Amino acid sequence: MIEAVGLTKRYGAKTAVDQLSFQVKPGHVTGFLGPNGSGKSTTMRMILGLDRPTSGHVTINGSPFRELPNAQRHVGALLDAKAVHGGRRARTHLLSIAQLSGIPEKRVDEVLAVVGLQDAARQRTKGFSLGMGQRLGIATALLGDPQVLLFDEPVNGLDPEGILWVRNLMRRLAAEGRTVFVSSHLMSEMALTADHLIVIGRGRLLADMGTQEFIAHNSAGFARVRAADTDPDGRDALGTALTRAGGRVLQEPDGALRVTGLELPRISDLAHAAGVRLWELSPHRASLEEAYMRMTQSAVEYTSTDDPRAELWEQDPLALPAWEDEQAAPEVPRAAFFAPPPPGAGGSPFLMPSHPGELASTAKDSPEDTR
Amino acid sequence: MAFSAVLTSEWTKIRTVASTSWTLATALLVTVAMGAGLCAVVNATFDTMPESQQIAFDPTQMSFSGMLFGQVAVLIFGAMVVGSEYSTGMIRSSLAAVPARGALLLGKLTVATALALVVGLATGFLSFFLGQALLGEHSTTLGEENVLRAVIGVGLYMALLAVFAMGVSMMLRNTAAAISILISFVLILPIVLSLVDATRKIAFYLPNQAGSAIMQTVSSPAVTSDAPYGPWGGLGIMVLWVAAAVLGGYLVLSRRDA
Amino acid sequence: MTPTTTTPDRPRSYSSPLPSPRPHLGHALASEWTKLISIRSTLWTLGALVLTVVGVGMLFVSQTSDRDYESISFTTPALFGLMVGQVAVMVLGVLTISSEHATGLVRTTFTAAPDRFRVLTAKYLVFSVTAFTVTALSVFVVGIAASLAHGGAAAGAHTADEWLGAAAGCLYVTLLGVLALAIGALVRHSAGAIAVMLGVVTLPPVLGAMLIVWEAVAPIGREILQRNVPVALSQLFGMQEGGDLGAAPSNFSNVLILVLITGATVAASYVMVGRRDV
Amino acid sequence: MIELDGLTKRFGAKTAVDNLSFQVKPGLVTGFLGPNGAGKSTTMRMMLDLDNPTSGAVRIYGKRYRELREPLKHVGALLDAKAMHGGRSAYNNLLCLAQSNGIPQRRVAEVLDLVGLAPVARKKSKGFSLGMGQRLGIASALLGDPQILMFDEPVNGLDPEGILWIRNLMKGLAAEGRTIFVSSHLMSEMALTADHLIVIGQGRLLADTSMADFIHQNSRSFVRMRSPQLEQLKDVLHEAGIAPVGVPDGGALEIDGVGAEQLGELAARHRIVLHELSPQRASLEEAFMRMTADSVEYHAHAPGAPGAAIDNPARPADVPAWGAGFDAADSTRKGGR
Repeated sequence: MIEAVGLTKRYGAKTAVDQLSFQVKPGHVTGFLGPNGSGKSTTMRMILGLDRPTSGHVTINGSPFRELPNAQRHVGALLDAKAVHGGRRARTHLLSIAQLSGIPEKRVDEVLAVVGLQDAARQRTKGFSLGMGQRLGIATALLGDPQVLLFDEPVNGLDPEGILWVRNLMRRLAAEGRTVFVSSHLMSEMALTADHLIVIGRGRLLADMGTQEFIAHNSAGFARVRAADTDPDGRDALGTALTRAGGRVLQEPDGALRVTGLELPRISDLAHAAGVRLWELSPHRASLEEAYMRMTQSAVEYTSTDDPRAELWEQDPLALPAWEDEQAAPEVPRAAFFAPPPPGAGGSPFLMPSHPGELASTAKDSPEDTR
Repeated sequence: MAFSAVLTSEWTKIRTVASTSWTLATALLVTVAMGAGLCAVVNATFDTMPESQQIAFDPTQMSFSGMLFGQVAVLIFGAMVVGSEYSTGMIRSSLAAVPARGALLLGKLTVATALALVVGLATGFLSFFLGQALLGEHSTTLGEENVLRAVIGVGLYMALLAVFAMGVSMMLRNTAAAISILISFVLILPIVLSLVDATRKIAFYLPNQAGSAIMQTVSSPAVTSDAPYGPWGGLGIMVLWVAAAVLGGYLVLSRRDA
Repeated sequence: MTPTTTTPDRPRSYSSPLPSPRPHLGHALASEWTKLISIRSTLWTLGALVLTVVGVGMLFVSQTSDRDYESISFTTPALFGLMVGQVAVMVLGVLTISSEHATGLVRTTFTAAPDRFRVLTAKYLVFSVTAFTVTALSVFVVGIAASLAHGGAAAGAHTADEWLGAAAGCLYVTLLGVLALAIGALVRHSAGAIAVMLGVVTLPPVLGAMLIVWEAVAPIGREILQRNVPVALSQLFGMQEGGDLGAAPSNFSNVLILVLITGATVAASYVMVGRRDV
Repeated sequence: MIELDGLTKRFGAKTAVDNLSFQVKPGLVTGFLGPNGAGKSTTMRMMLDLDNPTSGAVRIYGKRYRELREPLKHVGALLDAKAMHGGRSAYNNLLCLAQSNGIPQRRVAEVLDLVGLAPVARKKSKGFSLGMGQRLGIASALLGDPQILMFDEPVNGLDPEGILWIRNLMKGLAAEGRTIFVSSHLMSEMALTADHLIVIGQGRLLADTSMADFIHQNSRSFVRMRSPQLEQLKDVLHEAGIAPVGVPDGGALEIDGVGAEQLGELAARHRIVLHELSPQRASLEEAFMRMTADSVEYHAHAPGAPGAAIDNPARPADVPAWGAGFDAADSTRKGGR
């Protein structure tokens, strides 16, 4: 159990973490989300007693981290996979950390096997890839077989096999009754791993709720419907029927319709009533990524001049207001990718031809869809 | 790729890190201040010195005696210029931008050497004029024989020392190791070697021992009888050392995986 | 991994079968020892120390005759190598802590052991015992070689005091290393801390020579000239220097001064390490 | 265009890259996949001539990297986000790279603006978080506005906003006719970004195919059906000789080997109301894991082996909602080539 009360950290005039209060309960994987620079790492460092809060406090199982009798046996943490002396071998690195808290040496070999590094145990960590470093970091966190685990971006650099393993590992650790607190930027991963989410932005708490609840609150799912291709009027008829029934209909590039605001059985019934045969009727859950983006919209610190959110908001060009057969109207064409365009160079700075088409001339044949 | 572009780039690199200014400023200030201090000491105690020392007294070299410590800062400067590329990983970006190893090395050496030479010359002239002013009646002037050579020699010496440090760091690819080895090599090894007769001759051929001959102006038997070379010969020996270090650095840079 | 165990009062809490001793200094000592012996820079620096002390010392022994030892002690040959070797001890001292900061390992360490003083104390202890042992061993190898090779009648009388002096000399070098470690803990940057330590060793003689000029500060200059590192070390190894500066200070006072300086810096390092964000 | 010809790298007895030959073509985002330790990073480092190959060669438009004049104008690479001098400001770090290749100074501010680092351009890069470091690395790759861009794990440490941005950036750059070569471990990202895949395992080439072919060949796809008239549906399917392969939860059927179109027609003909008729495509992740199962180097020993999860039939439903959109985009693009 981790409990933060009014946690605040200021660096000079900048407030990195602002009056943060939350609880992380045992038996769950709790995800910790927020844009870059929102104070996640600082919060984790304060939980671990590495940074001193300007005000407020955070306790682990009731006592501040630095007062835990045997910290490593209570709390394991992965903060920075590369925080290893490169000249040391993996096993001796773990051994030196284990000895610090009187953890038996055989536990070192145990955790090396758990993370799959037993063959690399005698290598110097300088030659480790990011993924191997990450595994070593996870091994360090598991050394004390602790009740509370903190992971900062645990899947960074791991291959799919490793990602899957971390996902299962975290779920199992939580199922054993441990408190698992994970920060990650990979929403698809978080959606699969975390039961509960704590979201912060600009150092403030934005949400503290279950993952499903979070998605439901912050976004809407949709249905993908495709009429039979053999029935040329089917799509228009279906679109009209769905729109009349109060659904919001957008067209996807392959001709299918994206419907929001109507349940699947209802769509089925409407299609049936309109005499349209369906070749596809699939539900799409909204993704955590989308939900997260909507929530943290105003709290992003480093924004490109080329706003990626355009993809999320500019779905309307897909709509077919008059049911004209306008093939998947392409989004606003991106003439020069680099915004702002350099002055006096015709939109392209150096080597690039002024228009993409000049290079990939054949690409003009098909409506290029930058989505 | 135009070599001038590499030079511009290296100049930006060198002027935008803090270590450059503090190492070179330390080199200048320490050398000038200590030289001035010792000149003042000597001026006050000249009459009490033994006659042999009075005869062999070299007012020019005396004003450069702060170089003993200033050179440490020059070594650290050279080691940091190269070592920080490795410790930060910048070397990979640099090599991706300038894949020709020779050009990169040459660019870096040219810029850093030129900078060290300029600072060295400034150090030489400042130390000289300040030192001579404090030496009072025992002072000399630029017009005297060999004096201008010695003052310019300070610049050459500092520049060569910086190149030497860069070559060694390029071979070791580690700042801390390079600094420790360079300082032991330059400051402590000569002292140790000259303690024993058998090794005293070896000490003459160490880079800084040989190179510092350029800063002497008085060639009385009392001073130079030991050294088997003149000022330019000494500098030549130092140049050989420097060339060896740079060659070693180039080989490491071009052969080893970055 | 272990299966779930449930306790009645905390229904969903995990407890581990591993022993959970209250960690003490002994654990930290074992940890620091593992850290020290598992990196190559330890081998390099200590190897350089042994090589210079024994190598230069043996060279000196081979170049001297029995009569030379009338005025110096048998341990004096080790001094010349140690003048270089002390740099290696200081570098190792700095690296012991600064490499943790450079790599970020310090965060892992302090996460595993939030009682930072325990870790720091272990670092000081492990480093100083190692440095002293290696220094003393190489010094005594040279000393014994000298006494065996030149122990004839012409060498005059030698007492056990010179061996004690050499031991004190090794302690002196070790203290310099501890000072380097403390400065490393304060500065947290390898190159910076090494530069500071080299300044501490090499600057005072020159500073003293400058201060001695002015009447007002001449006594201070004289003190510094007599008490700086190279002079103190020479004295401990049986090389009496100076004379025109007046009576040399005792070995005891030389060591005491370094003990005080090192102690103050070490104390500062405890305060800073305890207080700082890492 | 990047060509690898028999590229081999040995470290002592260990062969990291083994006789690798392939081409990376312009106009596409080419994904570079492989398990940890497969030799991806080594290959990319050899492409930039940072490591010397034991044998074989890499040619960039027919030239070795070292022979390129002003290489940043031809090849931009993000290998290691932290490959910058921490004591230098972000702006100056880029400036010295730009100057070495004769790139005008205003371009530095431009790319910093593009990656969103303009507010911290004058700050020392030492204090940057992983995500900011990554953005700085991407800025350095874009500096020369090069024809070829190489990214090693570009989304590492980026927040979702940044991930979305780099995804669009890479597609946009490829659409302009550039050669984009990206390695990543995040299959969900790759599925959304890459058109073509090169897969290696233990240093050897395992696959060099288009994304759609790769998924098609290395995974199963099926159609899920849900209906209030489940029993009737089962009978109809049975009559048509179609056997459902799996029934994961109460109301759904999974059918392998028959298209959704046919099933839709079948249901319509028999007047069966469907509440779901969704073609499920296996994810790239699944396809990748099947292909590389033998060449994974660091196997974790933990209960619940990954294989078990791969075969879990519920998994394909976890494909992000935009997966379908990708398939469509991919086929359009291929058609245009």
